[in-house]
Order: sequence, then C-alpha cells, then structure tokens
Amino acid sequence: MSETMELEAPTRPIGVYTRPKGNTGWRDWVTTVDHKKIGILYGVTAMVFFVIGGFEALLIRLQLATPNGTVLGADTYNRVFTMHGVTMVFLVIMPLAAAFANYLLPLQIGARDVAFPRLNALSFWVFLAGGLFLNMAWIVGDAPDGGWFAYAPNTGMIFSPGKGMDYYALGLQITGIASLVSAMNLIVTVLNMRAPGMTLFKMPVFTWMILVVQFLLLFAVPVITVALFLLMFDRNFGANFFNPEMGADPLLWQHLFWIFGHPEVYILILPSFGIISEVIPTFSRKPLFGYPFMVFSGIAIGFMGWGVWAHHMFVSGIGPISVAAFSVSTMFIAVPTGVKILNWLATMWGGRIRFNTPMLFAFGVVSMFTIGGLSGVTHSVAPADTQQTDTYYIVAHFHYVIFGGALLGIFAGFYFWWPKCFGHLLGEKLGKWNFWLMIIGFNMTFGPMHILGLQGMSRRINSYSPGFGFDFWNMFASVGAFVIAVGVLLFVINVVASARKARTAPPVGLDPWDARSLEWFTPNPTPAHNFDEDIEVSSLDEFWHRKYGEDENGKVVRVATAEEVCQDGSATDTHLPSPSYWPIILAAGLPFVAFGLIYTLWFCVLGGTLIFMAIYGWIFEPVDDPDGPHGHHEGHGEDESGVDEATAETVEEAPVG
Amino acid sequence: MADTSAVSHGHGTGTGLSNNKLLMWVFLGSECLLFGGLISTYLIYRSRFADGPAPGDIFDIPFTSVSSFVLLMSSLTMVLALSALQRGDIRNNRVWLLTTAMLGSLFIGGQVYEFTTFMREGLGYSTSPFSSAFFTLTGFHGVHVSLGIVMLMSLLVSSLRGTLTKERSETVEIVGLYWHFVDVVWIFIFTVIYLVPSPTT
Amino acid sequence: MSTVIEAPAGEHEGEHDDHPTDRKYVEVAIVLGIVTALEVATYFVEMPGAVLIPMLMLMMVFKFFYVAAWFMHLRFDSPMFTKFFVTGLVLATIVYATMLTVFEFWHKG
Amino acid sequence: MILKSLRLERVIAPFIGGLLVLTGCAADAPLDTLDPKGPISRSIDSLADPIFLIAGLVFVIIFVASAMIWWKFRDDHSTDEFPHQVHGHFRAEIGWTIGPAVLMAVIAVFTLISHFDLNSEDRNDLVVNINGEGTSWDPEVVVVGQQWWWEFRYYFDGLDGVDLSDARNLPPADIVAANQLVIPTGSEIGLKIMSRDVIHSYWIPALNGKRDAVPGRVAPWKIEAETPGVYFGQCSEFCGLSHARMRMQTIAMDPVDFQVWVDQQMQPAAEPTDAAAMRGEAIFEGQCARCHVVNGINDGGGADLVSNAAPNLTHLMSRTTYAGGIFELYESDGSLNRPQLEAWLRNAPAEKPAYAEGRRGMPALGLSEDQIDDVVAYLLTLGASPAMDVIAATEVD
Ligand code: HEA
Ligand code: HEA
Ligand code: HEC
Ligand code: CUA
Ligand SMILES: [Cu+2]
Repeated sequence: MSETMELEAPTRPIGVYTRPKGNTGWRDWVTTVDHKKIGILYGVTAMVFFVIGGFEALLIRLQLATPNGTVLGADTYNRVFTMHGVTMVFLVIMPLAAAFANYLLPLQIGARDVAFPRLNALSFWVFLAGGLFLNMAWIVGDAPDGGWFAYAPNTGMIFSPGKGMDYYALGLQITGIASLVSAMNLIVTVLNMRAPGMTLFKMPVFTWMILVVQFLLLFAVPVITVALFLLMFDRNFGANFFNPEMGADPLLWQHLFWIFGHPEVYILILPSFGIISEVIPTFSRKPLFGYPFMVFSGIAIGFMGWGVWAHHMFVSGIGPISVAAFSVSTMFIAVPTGVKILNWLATMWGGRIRFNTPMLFAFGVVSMFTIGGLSGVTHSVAPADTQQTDTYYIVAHFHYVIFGGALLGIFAGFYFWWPKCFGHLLGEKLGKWNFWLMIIGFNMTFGPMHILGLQGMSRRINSYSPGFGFDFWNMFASVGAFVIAVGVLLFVINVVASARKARTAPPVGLDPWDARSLEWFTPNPTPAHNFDEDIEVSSLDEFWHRKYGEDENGKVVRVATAEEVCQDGSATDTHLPSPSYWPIILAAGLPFVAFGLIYTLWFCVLGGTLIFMAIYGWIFEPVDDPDGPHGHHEGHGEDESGVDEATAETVEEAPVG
Repeated sequence: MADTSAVSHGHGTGTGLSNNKLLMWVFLGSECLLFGGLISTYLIYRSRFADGPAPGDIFDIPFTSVSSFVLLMSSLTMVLALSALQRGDIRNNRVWLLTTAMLGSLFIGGQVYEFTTFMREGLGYSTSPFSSAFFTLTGFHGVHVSLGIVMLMSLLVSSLRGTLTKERSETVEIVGLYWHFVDVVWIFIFTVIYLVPSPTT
Repeated sequence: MSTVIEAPAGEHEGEHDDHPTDRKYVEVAIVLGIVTALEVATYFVEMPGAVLIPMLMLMMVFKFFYVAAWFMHLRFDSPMFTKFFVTGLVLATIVYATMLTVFEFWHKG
Repeated sequence: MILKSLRLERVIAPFIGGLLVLTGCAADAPLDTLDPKGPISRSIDSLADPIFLIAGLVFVIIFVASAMIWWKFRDDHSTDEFPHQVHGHFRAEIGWTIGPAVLMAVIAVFTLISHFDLNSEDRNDLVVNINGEGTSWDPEVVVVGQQWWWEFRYYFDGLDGVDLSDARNLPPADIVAANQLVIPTGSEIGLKIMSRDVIHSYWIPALNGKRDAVPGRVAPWKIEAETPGVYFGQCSEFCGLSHARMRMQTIAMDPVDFQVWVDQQMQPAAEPTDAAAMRGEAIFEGQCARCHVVNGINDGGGADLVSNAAPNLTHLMSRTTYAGGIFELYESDGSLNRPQLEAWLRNAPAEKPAYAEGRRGMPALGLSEDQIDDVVAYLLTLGASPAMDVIAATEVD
C-alpha cells in the first residue's frame, strides 16, 4: 500500500490524495476540520454519553432507594457504578470541556482555527472511538466492574477474569490519546495563533483556564498511560506489576492512578471556572474583579494539584509522614480556590445583575461548588478522613464539586454561547425551569449523602440492611435523582423547542448579552471562516471596550453599537483548511487494535493496517485541495505564509506521538 | 503528521516559533512523565526479583556500554544529517540519515540480543516484578527507537524522491529532536538502571 | 505554567546564523564519549556507594544537558522550548521522586 | 409564578434539615461516625467537629454574601446606568489569600498533632490466663481480610516471633476467630491488618477510622472501646462482588468476660456424642474440612480457595453473626436461627453472591436435607453460645 503511495505522491495528487470536497450532509461532518464543527461534535457526543451515564446513575439510585434493593444484582451494580463513574468523568465532563475549548478558544484569541486542524479532528474521532469501545463492553455483556479507579489487585486477571477490565484499560488508553493530542494542539494554538496585540494577559480567563487544563492534561495523561499499560501487561501478557504474590506492591497502581487522578479533578473543574468567569462579568455589567489574581490562582491550582494526590490514600498505609505531608499540602489548595470564589462574589457585588439563565447557572456554581470544596477541606484533615473515606460523604463531596461545579458551569456555558453557535437563544422560561429543577434535584440527591456518609454508609455497596438509619435519606436522594432527570429532560426539550421556534422568529442579533470578549466580533452563528479580518487587540475585554467608553466623570457611556463594532461575516476570499478523511480512519483503527489485544491478534492486524494507511494518507495529503478555490492568503493562521504548490504536495513529515 | 507546512519557520506565529517544532517540544515535555513513570516503576521493583535472577546477576555492563555508545553516536550522525541539509548538502544528508538509522538498528539489535540472552538465563517477562519492569521500560524505549528508525527511513525515502530539500530541513530537525530525546532517555536509563550497582541474589 | 509562555515574538530570528559547525558537533560527541567511558570505568573500579552514585549522577546529568544543549539546539534555540522541556522534566522529577520517597522511606507504619 | 417562591432559603433547606437530623441521628445508626465509643475515635471526633464548624461558618459567610448579592444587586431596571466599574482591589486580594491561608495553617497544626497522636502506639501489656498460667500479653491481634469475610488471629506470646510476611501462610495461632473481633474494654488493642487477596478496609466507626488491608503489606492500626458492647463495621474498600456483604463487628467485653471468652476459645472442639451430630461430623470431614478448620478435628492446611483460607469453625456458635457478619446466628430469644443457617448450607452463593466456581466464597455443596440437618446438629456442638445481651446487641433492626 505505502509503496504505491510513495511512488505516486510526487506526481499530481489523484484519488485519495485530493481532499474531500463535500460541504453538505454527513460527509461534511465526518471529514470536517473546522474547530467549530468539531466543538459541536464533541458537545453532542458528550451529551449522549451524559444521558447514558445519567441513566446508569438512575439505576444506582433505583437500587439504593430501599434497603435490600433488588433492581440490580451485585454483579450488575458493580458494573453500573463503575461505568457511571468512567462515563461521567472521561466521556462527559472532559469532552464537554473540550467542546467549549474547541469552539471558543480560537474565537477568543481571534484566530481562524486551531494550529493543527486535522489533529483536532483526530482528537474528536479518537475520543469517540474510545467512548464507543468502552460502552461496547455492555454489549458483549462484560462491562468493567472494578470501580472507576480500578484498584489493583482486584482488577487483575485472578480477581477480574472477565474482559471488563480490559475494556477499561484499553478504552481509557484510547481516550487518553485523544486528550493528549488535543492538549498539544491547543497549547500551540494559544501560544502561536493569538490576534495581534493580544498578549497573554489580555486573554480571557476562559482561554487561560483552558490553557492551564491543557498543561495538566499534557503532563497527567502520560501518567495514567503508564498505569494502564502496566495493568494491561499484567492482564494480557502475564506481567507482575500488581501481583502481590510475586512481591509486587498494589500501592504502585494507587500512586500512578492518583498522580493522574488529582490533576484530573482540576481538569474537570477549571473549564467551568473559566466559563463562569466570562458569564459573571457579562451579567453583572462589571469587569472581572482581580483579573490577574484569577489567572494566577488558576495557575496555582494547576501547580498545587500535582502535590496532593495521596490524599486519596490516607488509609492505604503509606505511612504517617506521607499522610501528614499530603494532608497539609491538600489544605492549602483551598487558598487559590477561595481566591476565585471571592473574586466572583466581588465581581457581582455592586453590579447590576441580570439573572438570565446563564447567570443563574453561574451563580449556582459559586454556591454549590463552595459546599463541595468545603467538604473537600474536611477530607484533607487526615484523621477525620479515616472516618470519611469510602463513604457517601465522599460521594457527596465529589458530586458537589463535579455536578455543582463542573456540570452547572457547563450548562451556564450552553445557555450563554448557544446563540454564538446556533444563532438563536435557548428559551429563558424553560431555561429557568431547567435550572431550578436541576439545582433542587441536585441538592435533594447529594445533600443527604453527607448525612448518609457520616452515618457510616459505605460507597460502592449494592445494598444495605435496614436498621442502620440509611433508609429515609436514600429514598429522598433517589427521588432527587429523578428530579434532576426531569431537569435534564427540560434542557433537551428546550434545545428542540427553541430550534423550532428560531425558524420563524427573527434572528438573535449580534450581541444578545452585551458581551465582552473577542468571539462576539463575529456574527451569530459564527461563519465558517470566523473573522473577516484580524482584530487588533488593545485591551482585555476588547469587544466591550469598543462598545463603551468613559465620560469625564468616569461614567460608562456607549460609544458604538454592536452592529458598528462587529464584523459582518461577509469575507469570501478567506482560505480555509480543507477537510480530510484520514482523522476518522486513523481513529477507527484504534478500537480494532484494542479488540485485537482482548480477543485475537487478527483484529490488531486489521486495526494496524487502518492506522498505517491513515498515517500515510495523512502525510501525503496535500495541504489544499488543488482543485478547490484558492483564496489569497490573508489574515493569520496556519495558511498564512504562502503555500506554493510544491510545498503543498511534498511529504509533510513530523514524528507521530 | 502536522498540517502546518505553511508556517515552516514560524514567521507570523505569535511566538515567532514554528508550530511543528513547538508541537514536538510540547510532546517531549509530556514524554518526560511517561518515561518517568516507567523508570520509577523499575526503581521500585529492582530488588523484587522473586525466585528469578536479580538485575545485578545478569546485567552485562560491557555489552550495554557498547550499545549505549552506539546510540550516543547516532545522535551525532543525526545532527550531522541536519546540518548537512541546512547547508543544502543533500548527499551528506542522506548518508548521515542512513547512518543514524543503521546505528539505531544496531542498538535495537543489541537489545534483541540482550533480551534473548536474559530469557535464556531464566529471566522471562513473568518471572518477577523486576523482570516485568525491566522489559517494559527498556521495551518502551526500544519501541521509541524503532519508531525513530521508521521516521528516519521515511525521510530517506522522501529525500530520494527529491522532496527533502533545504527549505524543509525543519522536518529533519523535528525528527532529530525526537531522536535526541530518545537518546537522552537512554543516557538516564543506562546510568540509573545499569551502572548504579543493582541488587544481586 | 506562566513561566513557560513569556517569549516575546520574533526575537530569535537569527537562530540559523550561529548554528555550530560540524566540527563543533564532533567535539561535543567526543566529550560525550569520554564521559561515557568514565561512567563505564566506574564499573570496573571498586568504590563506596556514597562516592559512586553522586559521581554517576553528575556525569549523567552532564551528558543529558550536553545533548539537549548542543544536539537539540536548546543553547541557541528559543528559550521557550527549554521551558517546555524543563517543565516536564522538573515536574516528572519532583513528582516521581516524591512517589519513590513515599515508597522507600516513609511507608513504614 | 412558582419561580418567584423558589428562593434561596428553600434551596438550602435540605441542609438545615440535614444538620438537624445529624445531631439526633445516632440512636439508630450503628455505623455513625460522629458517635465515638472510645478514646481514639473520640479524639478524631473532637478534631473533626470544630472543622465541620469552621467549614459551616465559611459556608454561611459565602451564602450570606450570595444571598445579599441575589437580592441587593439584581437588575431592577430602575436605571440603565452601568454600575461603578471596579477592576479589583489589591489589598482585598491579599486579604483573602492570607486569611484562608492562616486559617488552614491553624487547622494544619491541630491536624498534625492529632494525626501523629493517632499513629502512635500506647499499649500496655495485659495479663491473660493461658492454660492456667498468667501470661503478659502485648495486646495485638492480626486482622486478615479476604473475599468477603475477616479473620482474627490472637498470638498470646506476642507478635515478635511471628512471621507475618505471607498472609496466606500464617503460623498457627492461639485463637482464630472470624468476623467478630473480641477485645477487652479499657485497653488500647493493636491491630496488624493484612489481606489474603485484594484490598479491603477494616473499619469500626465507633472505635477508630479505617485502615486498608493491602495484600503484601502489614498495616498497624489500633482500636479501643470504653464500654462493653457490640460495635459494627463494614469493609470499606471496594473488594469485588460481595463488598457490600463484608461486614464485621467488634465485641468489647470487660476483662473478666474476656478472660472467660479466651478460656473457651482455647479449647479444641469436643467429639460430638449425639447420633445426628456424629453423622454431621462425618459429613463435615468429608465435605467441609477441605476448607474449614475445626481444631481437634482437622488442623491447619490450606483451604481449596484463592485466598487459601475459610473461616475457622471451632467456635462457630460463640459468634452471633456469620458469613461476613451479615447473617444472624441466633433469634432474639437465643435459639438458633435455623432457616438461615440451613439455607447457607444448602446454597451459600444464593445467600451471599460469590464466585464459588472461581474458588472464591463458599460453594453450594449439594447436601441433601437430611445431611443438612445432621451438619447443623454438628455445628451446634461447636463452641459455647454467647451471652444474651450480646445477641440482643447484634440485632440492628
Ligand atoms: C471537580 C472535581 C474536584 C474538585 C475541584 C475537588 C476539590 C477538592 N477536593 Fe476532591 N475529590 C474529587 C473531585 C474534586 N475534588 C473526586 C472525584 C473525589 C473522589 C474520587 C474517588 O474516590 O472516587 C475527591 C476526593 C477527595 C479527597 C479524598 C477523599 C477520600 O477518598 O478519602 C480529598 C481529601 O483530601 C479531597 C479534597 C479536595 C479539596 C481539599 C479540594 C479543594 O480544591 C477545594 C477547594 C475549595 C474550597 C475550600 C471552597 C472555596 C473556598 C473558600 C470559600 C475560601 C475559604 C475556605 C477555607 C479557608 C476553608 N477530594
Ligand atoms: C463526573 C461527573 C458525575 C456526574 C455528573 C454524576 C452524576 C450523578 N451521580 Fe455519580 N459518580 C461519579 C461521577 C459523576 N456522577 C463518579 C466518578 C462516581 C464514583 C464511581 C465509583 O465509585 O467508581 C460516582 C458515583 C455515584 C454514586 C455512588 C455509587 C456507589 O458508590 O455505590 C451515586 C449514588 O447515588 C451516584 C449518583 C449520581 C446521580 C444521581 C447523578 C445525577 O446527577 C445524574 C443526572 C443525570 C441524569 C439523570 C441523566 C438525564 C437523563 C435523562 C433526562 C433521560 C433519561 C433516560 C432514560 C430514562 C433512558 N454517582
Ligand atoms: C470450597 C470451600 C468451602 C467448603 C467446601 C465449605 N465452605 Fe463453608 N465457607 C467457605 C468460605 C469461603 C466461607 C466464608 C464465606 C463468606 O463469609 O463470604 C465459608 C463460611 C462458612 C460458614 C460461616 C462461618 C463464619 O463464621 O462466617 C459456615 C457456618 C460454613 N461455611 C459451614 C460450612 C459447612 C458446614 C461446610 C460443609 C458442609 C462448608 N462450610 C464447606 C468455604 C467453604
Ligand atoms: Cu472487603 Cu470490601
Ligand atoms: Cu484529589
């Protein structure tokens, strides 16, 4: 295969070497390299996984609603909560953050696209492949059952002889590739593609937080990669990394997992912090209070997140000195996080706040995350944690920070940027119902878990006996879970209903929220080429500052309307990266390799061939479709410094990670 | 694999640096944590050799020294290949690329020999935590070297087809970065795993 | 992370002029070869661990950074590259050293 | 409209309700973590309580501020002037960096003091009568977790000479008990926690926090009870299929009762005299002895199980629960809970999920009903029944 390619390449590209042209229908979505479309793909996929993960959560709650529940057997229950955790963390929150990062980050820095559009598409397809692969385990009837942190040796071949943990190890490995690739891509994008004048300290906080997250991913993903490899080698090739009988130490897994795992929780939360740092100033009609402190505290959280992993191991027997050290280091994470909370409050303080739905959700984050953060602080007190760990008190903590922090923030983002992506607003009325049902249901579900946990209810138990005082609050929590479900359902209805309404209603206009940052310079929805021309950035919140000035008394006065400030999206001569088939083909190869490792190596051959083909196709693919329209090279972005035909056709070779 | 041939020398990017090169460096930063994890695993397990041979029993330092030297010298040839291309000296570029790939292959050959010898001496992959960790660490490194060889050969093919010109020397530079990184990892492994005295039975 | 990103735009345009000559590269390689030979020599000489291990570490670190500086061009390339690499390196070192410490010294009790 | 009435106070109502319930919930919650029954757990509690309080205060501050923002600064459309544009305030930032940092530093100090105290050992030797001889015993018990039950091993000569390196092959002990750890009140008891298969976690909330049982490691831990009673626990590290059904109790007795218990446990099983029990013994030796040990009938040897051990049954009847502390052995009137025990012998995996075919957990042995009756008759001869108050205290309903 490669032979022929190599021979053909120097001549004019034909056949597969031309890039796909289709701009309509599903082909367009499959081959797109447009960061906006990829963002939407991420979002839709993650929401589908959210419904799956939420369905699993509802099963958990049904089982636990009454003592000695019989909805799920012990075996099924273990699979359900494992897949619930894995799905929610790796297939919902992370890709939702990626959705926002993809769609907004290039816009917020005034770029045409990300630095490597095809790699960007690759990230998405690899993520999808990993997610489907993981859930495939349900279909073969062998979903992983070792818990989301998969402690060895329970996940080894002796104690998990089924294929479930193989799906876990390989599935997460695949999604890890996706995260790593997209992290590298976005770092380069932020560093290299900013609009003229946009220094780092003129970047929106959302962009900043995404940047910090990409660094966390960059350095944390390889750690779990190692852990998962070791697990896989243990299971499939008879290695002895976690086999105590041969003298191995199971704590090795715990260290590796949590060295990844704790930065991971900040990977989950920081995007949401970024989102609400955009929403709160907009709706408070005030600039973000203490911008540099918001940036530095985010960076500080990113750094400190590396030094606290063993707080998940306070009772593992790592020794009193280690416990003491990690206990203290954990406590101080409360400081930069507190700076953020207080700065948001200070931003709102003295504002004139419009409580539209995005703002409601952002407000929800500030208060609900605080509850979760404070219970986190109570865990960091190691002696106290010996009573708390592995109880529902922990379950309460992390749902408060993840649901109350990360997820609510993401919903704030949905409502805030929906017009940016789709050209119409989500319904306010349904939105408010959505918010209130979610927040009430959420508190009903997870609030009582504090009590349950302190009353001694262990987590990961598929049933409990009456007489331990668990009955009432479990039922209460289960009812709450269904209230959340109704809330989520309203969101789905809102999406459909507002899209339908938008067909007849007038368009949303340029600046529905009186917003502040660069992405609002483009019309809604964003045109394919993003910006008509480069934006010269001279201040933070450039968009806002072009709309408003100050009079001599320091009062804010309008100097321009959004119509005057915005670009009209009419540029037609911009040169866009062409779509490509190869990312999806490459991604499709990975699950086959994984199947091969589980079942028969023949699948590996198949998958390997696909990957090999895709890499070569990728390399020999011309940068542009030679038959496609050629604009002149304007603006800045990957297409900037004139691509001559010769360069375009040559082998673009860079090492593959 | 990257799209940005256009910005080959980074003119017009925010930092003035090429996207591709930046990407490689970012990637190498990430690789530090990958190899760090594997090396730590090895260090934790080096004295847990169960009933099998201990590292101190079977390491053949003179042999490994030679192959380490080979890999080290391949870094020299790699940089010479780049420097040749930067001068527009296509012929020497090819020669050095080929030499680098050969030296890399020699190193891999040495590793294959080492592995088979160890196996014969009773150190299988499943023998002990030590053996698993040792083969995994050096195996990962070997896979990295092998990937590097594939990349070098692709460059060579590209050069023979006349497309690897002076203007595109950055591609060689990027492959070179990867190659040197793999070398640098071995410098670490050679000292910490082989030369620092290992436990014996 | 902030430290990583500060390189002002376009400052390192001149990078191609001061690339070392091939001769310099060969010299570097000779130095590396000699240090390697010294390293290997320690294997044949009896030495207490307290001397040997710091010595080996020193030579390793020297080789490591010598390769990075010359062959990987960190000496004359943009400092931003160095920052990325060193961030990864330092982070890996600290994190894994902590992990090893926990395993080796503090795990009792 | 309903939205208007859904104000903040409704949202936080569950918390206030929760706090109220928390304070009064101890009565029917045997695993309550806030109801210490010994000095160790009390010192955890007295560290945790102020921290809950501090957290609660911070919570109140943030929520009061939020509520004020909610009401004071909402846009009432009275003006369309922009509010005063504040970009930040350096001193405020420093304030709310230093403030929490100092607070956390204070918490850290108290945490460290308490932490090192909890990890210190402060055991006194006890005098126990072993075979009529007063022996000075450094009270330490070996606790071994396996899927899905606990074993407790007492070595009255102390653990110094005992090789604990291989949990699957521990040297013979003076007493081997399962699922119920019996301790004397008023003394700190050391535990050496280990595992024969996967990671478990030993946890009696009323007496101390938890500590993982990690295969290949020996984790020191300690408990102390002030008053006699039955204290409940639950394995709290996910350990596979029946993790939920891996419970345990600690029975604290005053030292006199403890001595009686020790005397009884040191006896090997007596040969049965009654015909049914004798038939039962034969079945036991044929069917059960490949896994279970009854001292005096069969000694030592590994069980045909992944963990290499099944509960020692020599004094089965002296326990109040079995099979991971989940089934009650006695009715509240002190008679045998026969249907449950028979069901267990008929088909154990149906009563408590296990991977019996994977040699984890007790298999269904295909005994006939007559055989079951005989085996029960035999089991009834194993050990003296516990005191009525212990039986009563084991019932959680
Ligand atoms: C979004 C994810 C997220 C976030 C942001 C956090 C944030 C924090 N977490 Fe959490 N955590 C998880 C997700 C998260 N966690 C998950 C998923 C688990 C369980 C994993 C598992 O076992 O399955 C877990 C478990 C977990 C444990 C282990 C518990 C155990 O298993 O025994 C600990 C222990 O220290 C902990 C602590 C903390 C702390 C101190 C913070 C801090 O960052 C919080 C800081 C925030 C505040 C403190 C609030 C705001 C601050 C102020 C208003 C200032 C004033 C406050 C003070 C001075 C106190 N977390
Ligand atoms: C990362 C994010 C995240 C999110 C958002 C959630 C959301 C929820 N979680 Fe999550 N949970 C975890 C992460 C998350 N969880 C993790 C990491 C664990 C640990 C796993 C482990 O121990 O290994 C865990 C464990 C966990 C447990 C403990 C299980 C145990 O220890 O035994 C429980 C118990 O109640 C629970 C409940 C819920 C509920 C009710 C929701 C709800 O908020 C869900 C709301 C969503 C919906 C309800 C979906 C809406 C669906 C529809 C509207 C359509 C309905 C569809 C059909 C009927 C087909 N979760
Ligand atoms: C293959 C091994 C095996 C055989 C054979 C076996 N058991 Fe068991 N038995 C176990 C295991 C394992 C447990 C612990 C199960 C648990 O708690 O999850 C157990 C638990 C018990 C218990 C509860 C003990 C306690 O204190 O918790 C009793 C009683 C019991 N078995 C009786 C019997 C009798 C009687 C027989 C024979 C007729 C028998 N067993 C045969 C493995 C076995
Ligand atoms: Cu044993 Cu959970
Ligand atoms: Cu954590």
